[in-house]
Amino acid sequence: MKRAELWIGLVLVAGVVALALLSFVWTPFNPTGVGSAPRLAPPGWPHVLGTDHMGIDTFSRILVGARSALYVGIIAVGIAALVGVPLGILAAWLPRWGAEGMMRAVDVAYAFPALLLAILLAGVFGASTETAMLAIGIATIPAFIRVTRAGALSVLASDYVLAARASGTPVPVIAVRHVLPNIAHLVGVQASVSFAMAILAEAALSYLGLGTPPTVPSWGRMLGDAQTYLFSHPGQAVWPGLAIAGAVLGFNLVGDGLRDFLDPKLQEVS
Amino acid sequence: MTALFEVHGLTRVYTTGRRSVVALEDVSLTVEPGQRLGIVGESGSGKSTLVRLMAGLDRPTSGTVHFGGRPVSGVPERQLGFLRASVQFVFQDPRSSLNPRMRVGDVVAEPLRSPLVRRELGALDQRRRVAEVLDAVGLPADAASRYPHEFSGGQRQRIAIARALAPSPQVLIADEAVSALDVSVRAHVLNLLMALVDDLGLTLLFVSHDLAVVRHVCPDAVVLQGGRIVERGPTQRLFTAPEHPYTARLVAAIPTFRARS
Amino acid sequence: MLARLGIFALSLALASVVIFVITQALPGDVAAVILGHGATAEQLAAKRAELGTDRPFVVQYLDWVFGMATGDFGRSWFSGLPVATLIGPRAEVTISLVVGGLLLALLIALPLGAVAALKRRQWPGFLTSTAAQVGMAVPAFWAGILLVFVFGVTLGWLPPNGYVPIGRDPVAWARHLVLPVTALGVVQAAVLVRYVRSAFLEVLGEDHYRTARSIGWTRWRALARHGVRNAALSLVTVVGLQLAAVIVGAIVIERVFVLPGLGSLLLDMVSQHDLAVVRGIVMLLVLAVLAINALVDVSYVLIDPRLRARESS
Amino acid sequence: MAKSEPPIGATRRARRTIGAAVAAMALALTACTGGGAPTTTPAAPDPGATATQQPAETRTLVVGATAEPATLDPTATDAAAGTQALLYNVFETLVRIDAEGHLKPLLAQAWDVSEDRLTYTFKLSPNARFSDGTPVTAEAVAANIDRIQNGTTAPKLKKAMSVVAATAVVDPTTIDITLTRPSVTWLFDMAGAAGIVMNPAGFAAANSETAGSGPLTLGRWLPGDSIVLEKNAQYWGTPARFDEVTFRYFKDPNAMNASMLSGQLDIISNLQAPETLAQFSDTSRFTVIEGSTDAEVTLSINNGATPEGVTPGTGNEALKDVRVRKAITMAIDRQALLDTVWFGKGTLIGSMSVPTDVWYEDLTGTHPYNPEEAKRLLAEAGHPQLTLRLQPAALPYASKAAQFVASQLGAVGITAQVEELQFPARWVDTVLQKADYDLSIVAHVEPRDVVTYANPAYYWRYDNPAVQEAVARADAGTVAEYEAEMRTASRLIAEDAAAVWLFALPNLVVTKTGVTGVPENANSSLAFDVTTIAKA
Amino acid sequence: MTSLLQVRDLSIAFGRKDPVVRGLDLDLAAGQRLGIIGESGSGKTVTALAIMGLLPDNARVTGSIRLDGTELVGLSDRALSRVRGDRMSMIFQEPMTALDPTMTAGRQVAEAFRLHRDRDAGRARTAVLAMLRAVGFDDAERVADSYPHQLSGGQRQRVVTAMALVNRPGLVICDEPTTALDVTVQATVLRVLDEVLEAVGASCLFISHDLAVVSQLCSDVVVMLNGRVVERGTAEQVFTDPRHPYAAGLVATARLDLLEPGTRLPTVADHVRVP
Repeated sequence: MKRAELWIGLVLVAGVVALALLSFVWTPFNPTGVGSAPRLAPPGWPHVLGTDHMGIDTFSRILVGARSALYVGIIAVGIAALVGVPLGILAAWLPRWGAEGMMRAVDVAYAFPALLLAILLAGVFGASTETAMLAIGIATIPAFIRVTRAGALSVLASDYVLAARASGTPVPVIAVRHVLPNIAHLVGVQASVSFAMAILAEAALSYLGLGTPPTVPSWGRMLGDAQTYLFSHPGQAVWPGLAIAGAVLGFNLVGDGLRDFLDPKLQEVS
Repeated sequence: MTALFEVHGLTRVYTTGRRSVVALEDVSLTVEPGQRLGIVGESGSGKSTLVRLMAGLDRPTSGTVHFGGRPVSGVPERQLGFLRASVQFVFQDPRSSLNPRMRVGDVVAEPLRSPLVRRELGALDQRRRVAEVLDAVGLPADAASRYPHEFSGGQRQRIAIARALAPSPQVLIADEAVSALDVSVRAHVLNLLMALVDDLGLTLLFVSHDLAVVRHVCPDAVVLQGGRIVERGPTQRLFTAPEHPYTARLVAAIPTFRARS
Repeated sequence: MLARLGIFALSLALASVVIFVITQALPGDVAAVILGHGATAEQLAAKRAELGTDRPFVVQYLDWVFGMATGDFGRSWFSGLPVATLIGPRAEVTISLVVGGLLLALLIALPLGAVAALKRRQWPGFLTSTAAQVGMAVPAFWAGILLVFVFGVTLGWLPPNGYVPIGRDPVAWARHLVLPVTALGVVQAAVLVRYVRSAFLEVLGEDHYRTARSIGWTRWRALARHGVRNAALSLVTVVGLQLAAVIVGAIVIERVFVLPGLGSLLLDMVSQHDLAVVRGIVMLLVLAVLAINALVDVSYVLIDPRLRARESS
Repeated sequence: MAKSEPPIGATRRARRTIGAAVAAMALALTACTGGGAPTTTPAAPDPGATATQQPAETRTLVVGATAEPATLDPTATDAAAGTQALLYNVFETLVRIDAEGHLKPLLAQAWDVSEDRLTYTFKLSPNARFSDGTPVTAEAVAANIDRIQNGTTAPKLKKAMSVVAATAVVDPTTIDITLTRPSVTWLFDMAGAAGIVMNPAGFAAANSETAGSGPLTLGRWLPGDSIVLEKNAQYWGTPARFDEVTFRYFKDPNAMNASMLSGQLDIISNLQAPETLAQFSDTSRFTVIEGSTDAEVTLSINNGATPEGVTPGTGNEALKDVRVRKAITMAIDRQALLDTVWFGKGTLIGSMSVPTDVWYEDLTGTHPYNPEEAKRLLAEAGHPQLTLRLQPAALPYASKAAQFVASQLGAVGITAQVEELQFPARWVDTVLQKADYDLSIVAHVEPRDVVTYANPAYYWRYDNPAVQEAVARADAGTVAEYEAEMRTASRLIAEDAAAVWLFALPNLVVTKTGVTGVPENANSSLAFDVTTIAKA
Repeated sequence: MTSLLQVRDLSIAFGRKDPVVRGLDLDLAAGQRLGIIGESGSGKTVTALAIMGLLPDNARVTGSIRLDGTELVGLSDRALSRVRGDRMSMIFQEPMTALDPTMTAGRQVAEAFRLHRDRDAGRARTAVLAMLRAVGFDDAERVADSYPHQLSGGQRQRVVTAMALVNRPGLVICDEPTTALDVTVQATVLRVLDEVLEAVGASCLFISHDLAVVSQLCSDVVVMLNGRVVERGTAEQVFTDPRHPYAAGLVATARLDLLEPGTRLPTVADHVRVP
């Protein structure tokens, strides 16, 4: 059952990546072109998934939307990982009082979920994709600090680290040669789950009008716009909704699959 | 000639919050070059703390450790090169003593790559040295390119020994090195250890809770209880005529073979 | 105990500084925004004096913090109303939504999580895990809108939005909260199921669970008698962490169901640039999260006797 | 909604933060909400019940709206939201504007103008009373005028009242107001927020309590959510038809539609999503009214003038060239834009005036849609390729229009970088105050706002002496001269392409069947006057 | 003699992997104590768990296990749970985690008693205190009211023993009960186990890798290798004259006391061509 989760997840994620790459090269119609096409058209030919309220081809926008979904995810998770992982290792290495102080800060940070931060930042720098990603990234740092510190603590307690210290291997080398490779899978799991959270957060932000500007096709924005026509043209909300759900499901399944796959303790439980 | 290790009044106290635990209390001992000394005690007796302090991996609360006449405790890591090159460890749990994500060749070569050790040993062909020590512990040369999880518990312990031998140390500290192994495998590893110590003239500190094994491996031994040395002397005498009541109880507790009806 | 109080106060102070700095950094002169176009210099100066935004940064911060300590969250820059009276009536809305959502989530997640853990290899376990995965993938506001569309408008069983205070008409209060609490609760349940499952899996792996089964308890009874309390420890932690997410989830749900809670007020105030109110709301939300997490730690001691020993010694 | 994700498999973590003392504080906070929590849905009939059936005792009216006021004092800020609910319902003015845009008596029974059109004499109706019973006297009117001129009121109202030289109380029911120069617009302004006669006793708490003389008084205000007005029992005029009138504010147009469809609302004052009109096609339950408003949706151009005393704007230099502005106008197919952005509802306009203005002239023909000509003009002006910042207000019509404009400008070689600005705060700060923009899109709801083109300090930074003279002559002249000069001004700015006037927002009103008397056009006083509304 | 426990042709495999136990036969008479010796991976623990019915649900068990005439293989979890703790019970290897940390020791022992014998709390308390005294606690009340983290490893193992024996089961299975304990503590726990088993008259399956410990408690012994029994007989016979080479190797390496210190240790390989 575990393998199935991982495979379905990988297929979905691969799908999203494929859509994104394809969008660089080709889209059936101009994704931002307000054309002469009929508005709010149902799926058919040539508009495979129909058109939106501006007469723009939905399928093209979904393609380009995949690109911005990955863009949001990569930058947000990137920020969180690049800041969170080193801090996590530091927290594991610090003596008791040092780690205590840092973990208190992490607790406070947890009280600032991504959306709250995004609302504040949108007020400061104006609503844009960048503020959304910055907010989501910063809000995800505590999760990476926690995961990394837990993993690093168990590695630092191992005999092979003691052996390394016994032969005088310097601390930074221990961190790179021993700690990082052995917590990589934990960080990988956290990254894929945070990726899913980032996509969801961007959708929520766009709904609140704090996410991406109108000209940049994003699934969250499409869902927000479609929501106005939910009663008159419910079909509009189906495609962006499915795209978001699919991508988020994909990344979560990969995260779960990786965790179960790599966590021996979970396997032989009676 | 001067003793290899000189330990005077070594004390180590661990404090968490308001409560503190005395792990080691006023321990003094000397270790001569080439000596095979058993350090016996039950869990919580302080034996592991003692050897870690002697190897400069932990700071004592009070007391001093000297190695080859040079001070170890309280000396900054940068200046411990002499100790790092000549004192090596073999630990208890084969599953945790090797980095699962490093090839065996790199694991064994790690001490050679440490800057402190390299300054002491000077240039040497690491690849050749790794092959040498792997052969010395009875493992095929191609083991270097494989990963630890491809080996059995006994083989992994051999790799740990190979790592310890790589910088050709003077002292080998075996901290419960065979306690986690099956009986059949334990014999092989002990034989290997004893043979290497003889051939290379190493000084051996053999830490164990199993008095029977210590009796077989080490001519002399010290008995630790609650962080203090309660008795020391030739292991054989400790068995036949223990002076301290705790040692007597320890010897008596070893299950002996007796046929039941 | 004293150490904990100190740490909590420290966390709170840290949070207040962060909030003040962020809201203070908002560009644009508030007086200009309020008075609008063509305000003369001295009119702007008079407005700034009235709002106190011309005072140095630290003085404003201290004035705000000490004010809060005495329950005075300052005054709204636009309407002049004290922030406390603005926030007061709305707290009931957000609390009803958050508590309702969290309770519903736990009500769904605990049994499903247990099933997902115990029947891990059979179809019920697989089904629950997949349902949880899908539940998490659906954006909460989309779920909310669908609920409004189906139950609010098409079937007309429940009011599509709006709020009636519990004091005024408990039945109407309940009817207005059914859809929003469901939207918030179901999505949170999907997240919690995965934690309940891994908490119970951890317990199933414990030796004392096996001991319980060896003295004659069936799988379910052993889990109930010995599993739940031990799992509670990690679950309580998760509830503490998840609370912040539920509060934020409430902000979106308040927008979809037009509930006059702290979330929708926060959104309005940010777009109106009324920082005094924004600061007050965010501080309150952060205070609630820190307080609940502190309660979580206290409950640790109640559940796990080992900690009780360390606390008292 | 971001579900912030704690670590996978949260292991047991012994954390040390205090609990008991804090728990008390958290509970105390919830205790203080004991006070009456907000009611957004008045005791309206159960939505299930049919819309027309009316509970006997309280006769209520529920109006759905979108822009809610930040303060209860309509004179405090520029925002038009304040007047929508309160003007004519709670606060009254000497004279009022009716649905057709004509001035009608209110607090003043009659008024006449001196020969030199400098002095106006108002006869107050003797039985006019404030809501607390005290009579509306000439002194009160004078006090209000003084407050507008010198109190902390919105600069726009101060400017409108700056033309008043002096006020003279002849007797308790008669007041003479002399102007520094004749001004037609002044009397129209007196019918709006500037002319509000507030009970002087209520000046201090104007922000949070209302002290007016209208048929309704303030019941409950839940900022950001709803305003409930109650019947003023001793109203001096014909009493209000309703015991309770509620204005409910919706950020999300979809939610407003849902409330209307489920019977919670009687009226949607301004439908923000014309495409959803189809949902109210069931004439047995709803009636749809399509009128017009004064709101001109403009693609504002930063013309780059830098009058002293105002922070200089950062408009692109190219925009100073009229050929570039003409090219921009010709690049946009305004009919297609209206059809796409606002579902074809609303009226095309060629200048800053709407059909209901008395001086209106159809100028939609100036610089018609002609992309080739636009490209030629751009090349001639030396800007074949041009990059401009387009910063619309983050409102439904503006962001959709921006998307459309950006794509059509792209066709003629102008790259538009779109960044939405949260409305009102960031748009006011960036565009209105600092003119830190090239192009922007927003609707201008104030009536007769062609005069803004005569003020170089206004955010379009447009300095055209000919327009300034025409507007000045209009204000000083007779009503006939006023109309002629305003028409000239409109024509001048159209030819000079000072901006691109996209369309005038329609007044889309949806009412429950049986609700009558809702004015078709949102009149220029920006008030949603409930006194004319009846409910069967 | 009718045997209390009869295991015939028992095979156990997990998922699609090859079987861990193959065609195992065992007999245990009432009151008899049988030692099962084997190294890690020999299948000794899996066999014990199979008898108790505590294997994970992806285990495939074939063959027959009859306890006092009742066939256990194929029995439902509900039916098996009535037998467990009443007619057979088990003591595990790791005392530090065997007890529920959130419940007092006394209450956990009482649970076993009240589940199968008598629900009354008063009588349960008396039985528990009696049992705790029987396993060597002279301060039974204090131990009953303390939480597991307040007891040492040896004390916890004796509490688990009390729990296993309070209902006087016919069969007690011990899976390396003293391996995790210090030598001195191991001696006392073994002595207590011996006395209590004698008093209750229960038969015992004692699993260990330590031949000396098995010789202390068991009259008969089997040696397991790769899921099969390779040697069977009285303790006396197997420890002095083992027939199977693997068994001989094991005995040789275990008898350190017969060796000259410092000499090469005999290894299993000496007796066995590598299997």
